[in-house]
Amino acid sequence: MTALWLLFLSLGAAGVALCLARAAAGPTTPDRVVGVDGTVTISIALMVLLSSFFDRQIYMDVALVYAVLGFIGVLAVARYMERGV
Amino acid sequence: MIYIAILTVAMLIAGLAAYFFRDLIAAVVACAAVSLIASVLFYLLQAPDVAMAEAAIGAGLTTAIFVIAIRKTGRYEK
Amino acid sequence: MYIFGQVLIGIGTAFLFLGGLGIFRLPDVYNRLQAGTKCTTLGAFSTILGVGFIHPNWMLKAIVIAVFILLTNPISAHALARASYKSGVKLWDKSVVDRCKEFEECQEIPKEEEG
Amino acid sequence: MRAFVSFSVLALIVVGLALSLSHVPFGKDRMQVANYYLDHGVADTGATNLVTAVVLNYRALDTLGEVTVLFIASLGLGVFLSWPKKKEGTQEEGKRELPEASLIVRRGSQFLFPLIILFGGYIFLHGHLTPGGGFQGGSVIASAFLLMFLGNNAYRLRHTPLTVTESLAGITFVVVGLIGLGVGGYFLNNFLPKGSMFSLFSAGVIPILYSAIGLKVGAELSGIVANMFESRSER
Repeated sequence: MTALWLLFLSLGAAGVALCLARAAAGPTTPDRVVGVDGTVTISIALMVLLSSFFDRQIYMDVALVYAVLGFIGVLAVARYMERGV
Repeated sequence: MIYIAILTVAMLIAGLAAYFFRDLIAAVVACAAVSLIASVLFYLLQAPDVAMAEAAIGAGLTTAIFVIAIRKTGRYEK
Repeated sequence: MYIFGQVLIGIGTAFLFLGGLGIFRLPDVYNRLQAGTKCTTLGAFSTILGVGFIHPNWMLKAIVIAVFILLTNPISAHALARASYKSGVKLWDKSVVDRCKEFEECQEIPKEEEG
Repeated sequence: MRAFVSFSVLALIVVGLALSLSHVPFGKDRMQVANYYLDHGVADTGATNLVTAVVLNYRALDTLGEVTVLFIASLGLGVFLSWPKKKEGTQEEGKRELPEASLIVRRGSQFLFPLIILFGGYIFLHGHLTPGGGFQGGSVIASAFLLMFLGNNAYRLRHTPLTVTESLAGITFVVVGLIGLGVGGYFLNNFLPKGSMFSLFSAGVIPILYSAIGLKVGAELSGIVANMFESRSER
């Protein structure tokens, strides 16, 4: 059973690593933003999964904060790039 | 435990990237990545209060304030 | 219920991994955005609902998180795609169709006829 | 040359930290105060979240200091950004038309704004039960105003209600502390009943204090965001 959970967590962590690699390597700035945005979304799912792993419901609140606020930074950079801020 | 070590190294790399980028918008994105990884680290070390504060401030407010400051000065570092 | 939740989590994490792979491997910004939005949204949605099925008491908070992801992710992806198109990021060489350019050309034709 | 100097300073700091930290025993339990809080915290304060118990009961005076620091920072930024401009003409030239955000961003920000405000209120009202509290809830509320500024170019925030909210919240904090001084003999004494655990109205004065801090921090950070955005088009 624990092996299955480790498999799930490792799959998610591999996704985070690939997104961070794109954020480090991306040729243009939007590429980096896409990488960080993907990292945020995958991290939310991993946080919820880890709160199930630790068996603490209150840890889901951090994931909730990221789900609510994670897009505002991306929106700010996007509005800068279309000269809108 | 190994995840914590890997995340710390990734955070160091992101911080160094924020130092070396000439394009300041890319540096802001690197700062956002540092904040995200710090929040995940606090979460893994079982400090949800600190992780939540880092998430609430680092996700939106600092990025936007940096972006407005760059808008008022200039995008590329000389 | 427990098995169903685990199946959902398995599907979700597989999609999360595929989304990360797509962000890393696809050729230009717009393709990467497609992978980074659709795949990771579905993956996160499925994973969170799976956790909600495993612990039925947590279902309400899980649904709230999933709904917020569903509301906020498309907004940021749309804004980013529009901004990168406007700031002049090129499409991939082998891209077949550019609807945004076609739309602008359509907007221009009636003006010429009127003038 | 500058890079060399900065790297040598960084290396000095790293070596000093490593040398000073190498004497500390790693992983041993030397935290007597923390152990006291862990053992007696819930019984003393009635707050299930021990961080809240420390921040608002054992160390509440420090929290008042933190809020004051944030207030001074907000005040300084406001004074700095509303500095009188040098010439009238250049200001008019510097202003140019900002492109409006797309329909999805505009409607999405207007739809999400009340939900995010509600979520911030949830965070600071449940500060004694779940992770989070006044500072986090205030930042979430300020992020909601930031979202409105990002999505709508014509959006303006009136500063008078913000100032009134901030002042009232600060006064509430101090008045609750003074009532504690009058009733129990020391500043910020918990004079309300602790109530039953895991319910919203428990832990005495902690929900009132955290609501005051949440409103105050939210108003201050919203004021900072509004100042930054209103001075953006003048270069």
